[in-house]
Order: sequence, then structure tokens, then C-alpha cells
Amino acid sequence: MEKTNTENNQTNLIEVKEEKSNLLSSSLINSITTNFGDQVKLVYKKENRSKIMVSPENLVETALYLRNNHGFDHAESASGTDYPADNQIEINYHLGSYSNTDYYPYILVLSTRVDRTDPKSNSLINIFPSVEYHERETYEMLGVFFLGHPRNERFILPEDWADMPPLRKDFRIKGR
Amino acid sequence: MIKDLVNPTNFNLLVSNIGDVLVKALDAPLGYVINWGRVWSLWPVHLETACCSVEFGAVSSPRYDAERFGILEAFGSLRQCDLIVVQGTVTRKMAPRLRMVYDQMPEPKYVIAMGACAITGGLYLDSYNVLPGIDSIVPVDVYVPGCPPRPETLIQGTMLLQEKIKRSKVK
Amino acid sequence: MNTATGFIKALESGTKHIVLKRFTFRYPQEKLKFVGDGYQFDPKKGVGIAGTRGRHILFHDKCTGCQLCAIACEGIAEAITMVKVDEQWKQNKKSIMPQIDYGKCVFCGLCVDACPFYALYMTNDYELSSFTKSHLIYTPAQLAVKPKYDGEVEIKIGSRGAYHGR
Amino acid sequence: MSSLEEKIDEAKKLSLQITKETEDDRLMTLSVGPQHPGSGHFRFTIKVDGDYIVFVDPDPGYVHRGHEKMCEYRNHFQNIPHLERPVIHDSCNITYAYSLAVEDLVGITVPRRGQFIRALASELSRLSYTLYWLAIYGIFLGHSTMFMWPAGDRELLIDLLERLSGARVTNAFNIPGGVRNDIPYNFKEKCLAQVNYFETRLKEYEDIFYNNPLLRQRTEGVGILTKEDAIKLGVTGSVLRASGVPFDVRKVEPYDVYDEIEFNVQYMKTCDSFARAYVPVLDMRESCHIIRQLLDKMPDSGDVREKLQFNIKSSPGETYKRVESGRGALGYHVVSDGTPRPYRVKASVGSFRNLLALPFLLTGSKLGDMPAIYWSLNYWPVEADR
Repeated sequence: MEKTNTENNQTNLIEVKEEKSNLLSSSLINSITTNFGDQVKLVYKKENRSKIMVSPENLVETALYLRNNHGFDHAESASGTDYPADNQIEINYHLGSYSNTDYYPYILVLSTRVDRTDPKSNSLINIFPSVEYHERETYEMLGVFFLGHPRNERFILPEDWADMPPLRKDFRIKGR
Repeated sequence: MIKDLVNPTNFNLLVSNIGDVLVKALDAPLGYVINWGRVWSLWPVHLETACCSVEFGAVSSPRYDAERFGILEAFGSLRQCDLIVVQGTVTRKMAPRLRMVYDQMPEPKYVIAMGACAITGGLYLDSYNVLPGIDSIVPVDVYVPGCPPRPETLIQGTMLLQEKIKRSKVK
Repeated sequence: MNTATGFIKALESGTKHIVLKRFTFRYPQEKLKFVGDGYQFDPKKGVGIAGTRGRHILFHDKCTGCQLCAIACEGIAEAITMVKVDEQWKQNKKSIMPQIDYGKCVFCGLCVDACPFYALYMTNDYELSSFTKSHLIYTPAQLAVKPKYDGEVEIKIGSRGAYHGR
Repeated sequence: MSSLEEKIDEAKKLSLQITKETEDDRLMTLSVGPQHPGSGHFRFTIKVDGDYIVFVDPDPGYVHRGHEKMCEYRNHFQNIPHLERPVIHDSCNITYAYSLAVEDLVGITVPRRGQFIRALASELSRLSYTLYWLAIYGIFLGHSTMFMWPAGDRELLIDLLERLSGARVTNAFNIPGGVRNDIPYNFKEKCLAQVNYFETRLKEYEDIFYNNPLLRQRTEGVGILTKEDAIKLGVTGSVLRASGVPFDVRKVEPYDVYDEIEFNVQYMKTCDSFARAYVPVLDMRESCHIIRQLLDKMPDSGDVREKLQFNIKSSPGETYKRVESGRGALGYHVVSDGTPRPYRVKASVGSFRNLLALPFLLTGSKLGDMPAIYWSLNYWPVEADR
């Protein structure tokens, strides 16, 4: 008897949790879309994860809004993905929150796409100081120049590295 | 007779002959003593190139205790070291440093390549930043395979090196 | 006062270890006892059998030369190459068998998982150090040899701490 | 007359310039690493003014091997031995995160017994990682006993991991779909005995190391990272918990069976180097507690692995999965285009995130405090470089 009770409780708890996360993410997405309208495009919404796509001009504005109104205070990572077919590079910021307990399990992916031939994007270093090394790594590995970042320079690769950024898709590694 | 001996050229010849005989007589035992000293006091450099350093730490841990073989990690200067254990991957950024460390060590010096990455490049056969083995920058005495090698394998490798030192000729 | 008790406690816990058993085991004389004969894989069930991942052992009477182990290793270390052998086996028409370069092998055991004919296992042998690179390449004939391994000590926990015993 | 005054003025200016130069010369540049007792495969340049550090410039990349690029040329199973190399002594956790991501992309669930076994392996791996870290921290502070004890006790857990998976450190045990093999015969009793013995040893660590007045003097009040700064810098793991944020991925976003396990998130509010050194020990105690529960609740029989094809094709899409590793949240951002190979793999690792705190904490502190601060950040250079 007791066992079944606890099981029920557990399933209830899980349902409550899921409902809560759903509510949270839909309220978050709603507030973003009401504020920004067509400027922000929702890419996917999963449990505790969602991804929004903004244009490079609106990146700073959106990030500022997310930090001030929803408590996203740090970025877990900033990375880039190369799409040579679209001639674009996608920059992803995985934003998380330590100050808002409701958003502890939540990761919001803020992404933008820049032109591949001359990739330039606004740096978020003034909004999230935690992206400093991640952006520097992205500059090095994908060649994206971050406007406003104090040090767009060599970080991890050898000092005499003279080849193209290695994470570009057309950078061939030996034997492949 | 005595005059002949006192004659400087002859005297020098005699001394040099005695010296040659002495060197020949003492060469084997002295070399043995010197080699014995070298065998039981291998001091490795504290240079960690990559992740094999974890198992190198385990070799000095109480369970394996490499000090039984005279291998004591020297926390002093490079000038006191005579063994360099290349602990894993050597990247293009680390390679000049490795050679610099090797050049600073006094003769005689020995190199153990620890792990698949140090021997041939291992997993990183197509990486853009990894050397395919360290043979191209330093001469290697003993290869210790594994990724990372078990501490036993490294101890076996150092025992092989000790065997090599015992048989080598002292200059 | 607090400082003094701190020092005394630290000294006390250190000196206790004088009477405890030593944890070191004398490697070349004693060897560790492992679970079973080495890592094996059961392709019917699709799960492995726990064991140490040391040098491989190849059963010549079961190997069909299908190259699945080499394909599995292709993206990992490229340690396995298929070489021609002189033997004639009914199941191995091409008479090719894996040759393993231990200078490249990382002992992950995915080649064992890939073998569908129970032909490739791993053993407890780990003493592979050598003076030259070419000695690290094991031909099919060398791989067929079952290593002699007589490990007998393992970790025991008693009233005087952890130690290695039979 | 005037010429003389001019000359005097010039001389004054010159002397001023000279004094200025000498003031600048007071700043001395030091290069720490990569061949240096106590920096490992990492280098940073510091400028010191007397005894105080005024400028720090980290220079990582000595073990950069390009994992993220190489992953794009291998399938999901072949990636497993690759991805565990950054932290070989915490390999079960780093493959755990990647397995979760691939399972999410393929859309399968792992059998219940498999979930328990891989949680067990990851806890053992976390313990052995933390002990290795503690050993190095001990020798950084010149405490030789604290190198020997954790390095010796680590072997107890390594022994268990070896029984379980077959390798000492590079286990390649947690794979997409579950674990490689079932637990061997007689494992539970052995595991309980060794973990219980290990827990009694933790008390001795406190006596000889943490309550040692010498260590306390060197670490207490050194390198203070306040809660606000910790949040701003986005640090993770024990560094974050030592600054008073109770954030543990196992608790806030339970994966696999962690929602059935009872444990507390350990954190401290003193924010100093001592807290960062002490939180991992509290964590180790919780891990022992978790291991006992896992062994207790584990189903006695059942599958351990969902059999997947070697060349499994995942559906196009992307995912971000994270676990709590020895160094904090460890996330994998995997993008798939429908082929057996991932299109892009990005690892968000704790070490790289904690590196940002290094210049922040070292600037303004004394040179002698450098070892106490540097290794308290739970930083493993190989992982940060990837």
C-alpha cells in the first residue's frame, strides 16, 4: 500500500516538474516574442532547453533583455558552427542562470548567423563577462571577429599557426 | 740505464704506458661501478606533456612506489636530471619546449616514450596539432605502450632501461 | 590552544600509520589478480564479459578474415592491419588475419566488441615495453600465443588497514 | 644665466624620466610553466610588483589536440575513446554526457540496470578524480603526506573501476545505449568494503590536512571569490559551491536515476581557497553515500545495454546534455545532420570555465599564495585545451 503511494507521489512529482518546466519555457518564450515580435525566431523547444535565433543586429539587445528581465547571468559556452552550404557561421551562446532558482535546470540557446566570408559579430562580453575566453576561442577556431572584444588574438593554437581557422569545414585534416 | 729512464721522453712514454695498462685494467670494474650508480639513481624531469602524467603519478604512489627502483621525481633543476619520461601527446606548441628541456639536461640522458601518443601519435593520427611520435625531436631509448600504460608496464620499461644502462660502455 | 590541538591531532593521525600494514606490493615479484582471463565479448547477447583489457589473443581456427575489427579500429587508432598468413583454414578463404601495432593501440576493446565469431579476445598480459618500435608490432602468430599470467595478490581490507594479500 | 637654468631644468626632467623608468622596472615578468614543478601542462605569465601580482596572462593550449575537429570524422561509438582522453581519470563522466546527448538524438532509453551501473561507474570515477586532484593540491602546498595518502587511496577506487570496466583510467565504459558489460561476480561486496574503508580514511584527511593549522594559515582568507563575482564569471562545480551557490547538475536537472537517490548539495559560504579545497571532500562523502544507495537499489537482473548498430544514424537536430563531473557541469552540444557522424561537437567543460577566475583571483594577491589559489580552482589543463 505504502509502496504504491510513494510511486504515485513520484510520478506526480515528475509530472509537476514537467508542467513547471513547460510553463516556464512557454512563459519565457511568450515574453520574448511579445517584446521582440518577428525579430526573434524560435528554433526548438524541448524539456528545459530552447533555442532562439536572432539577427546579428539584435543580438546585444536580446541578451541585455534576457539578463535584466529573466536572470540569465552567465553563458555556459559560446561556440560556432560552420555551414558552408548556406555561406554562414552560426554562433551559439548557451545561457544559464545561477541567480534565479527556477531557471537552474534551464539552458537557453541564443544564436545568430553571420556571413561566412567576413564574419563579424557584436561581442557580449559587457553583458556576460563569462564569455571572454569562449569568444576568444571561437575567434581562433572559426575566425569570427567579435566587435568590442578587447583581445581577438591567439589563445590555444601554437604561436606560429599560419593556417586557416581549423574548425571551418573546408579545413582538411590529413588523410580525410 | 737510470739515465735513460730519467730522459724525459722515455719517462713520459713509460708513464703513458703504465696509464694505458691501468685504464685497461680498471675500465671494466670502474665502468661497472659507474653504471651501477646510474642504474639506481634515475632522476626523471618534471615535465608533463599530456594525460599520461596521471599514471606517472600513480607510479610514484604508495601502491607501486617507483622509489624502490631509484626513480625519484626531482623537484630541483633540470641540470640534475638524467631521465625524461615523455608522458603522452606532444603537441606542436609543446615540441620546442620538450627539445629545450632535453638540451638542458647533462649527459648521459635517457628518454622513455610513455604511451601510444608519444610512440606514434596514437589516437591523434589525423590531428592538426599533434606530432606523430617523438622520434623526430628526441632519441628514444625505451617504448612503453598503452594509453595510458599501466604503472606495471612503465616499471617494466624502466627495468629495461636499467638493463640497457648496465650493458652500455662508459666513456 | 586550538593551534596546539590541531598539531597534536595531525601528528597522532600520522603516527598511527607506523603500525598499519604497508599498501605497496612488490611488482616484479608479485602480480595483481584480475577478474577472469581478460575482456571478452558475447556477440549473441550483445554485452561484454568483465575482464582486464591487456594484449589481444587471436584464435586462428575461428578468424574468418572479415576485417570488422580493422573497420572498428579505423577511426580510433588504426592499429589493426589485415596481413596475409601462410595457414589454410576452411572458414578463412582469403587467409588474412589482424596484425596489431601496440605502438598505436589504445586498449579500448572496441575491436573485441566488433568480432562476431568469438575470435578476438583480450588477455591479462600487459608487459609490452620494448627497445624498438618494430617489436611492438604483433603478427597473427604472436597474437595466438596465450600468455602465462599468474597474478595472485589483490587488495584486502583488515583491521590494520588496506594491504595486498593472497 | 638662462642657459644654466635650462640645463638644470633639463637635468631635472632627465632625472624624473630616470626615476619613472626605474619605477616601471620594478615590475618583473615571470613565466610559470610549462616545465615547472606545479604548473603541469600549462603556462601563465605574471607581472609582479615586489611580492604582489599585478598582471596575469594565462597561456593554455599545450595539450590542444583538436578533439572537436576529429569528432566530425568519426561515428558516435568511435568518438567514445576519443572524448574521454581530455580527463582520463574522470573518463566515465565525460563519456556519460556524450552518451546522453547521442541517446537524445537517436531517441532511445537505456535499460534500468544499465542506468544504475553507469551512474555507479561515474561516481567511482568522480571519487578517483577528486582524490588525484587532492594529491596534487597537497604537494602544491608542500605537504608530502597529502600526496601519498590520496594517491594511495585512489588505487582502491581505481581497482574497483578496473574490475568493472577492465581498464584503470581510460575506461570507455559508458557508451551510447548503456554500458559495455555487466558487473562481475562478487563486485558488490568488494565495492562496499572498499568504499566503506575509504570513508573512514576521509576523517584522517581532516585531521592531518584540513584541520592542520599550517594549511589553514595558507588557505583561509586567500583568494576570495564572492558570490556575485562567481556568478558573473560563470564558474562551476566546487568553485561555485564554495562561493555559496548550491548548484549541482545531479540535483537541479537529474539525469538517469539521480532523481531516486537522496543526497545533499554541499556548499560553503566562506568563498576562500580553503572552502574550494574543502567542498570536494564534502562531495566525496556524498558520493560514498550515493554509491551505497546505487548498490542497494540496483535491480538484480536485466539488460545493461540497448544494442545499437555500430554505424547508428541519428536524426538531424541538435542537443545539449550535461552531467556533473568532478570539475562541475560538463555539457556536450552535439549537432547532427542525419549521418552516422556528428556535424559538430562542442564540449563546454568545467576547467575552461574556471580558468576565467584565475586572472581575477591572482591579480592583487601575493606571489606565495599562487599555488594555493591556482590548484584550488579544480583546473585540469588537458581538459581546458581539449
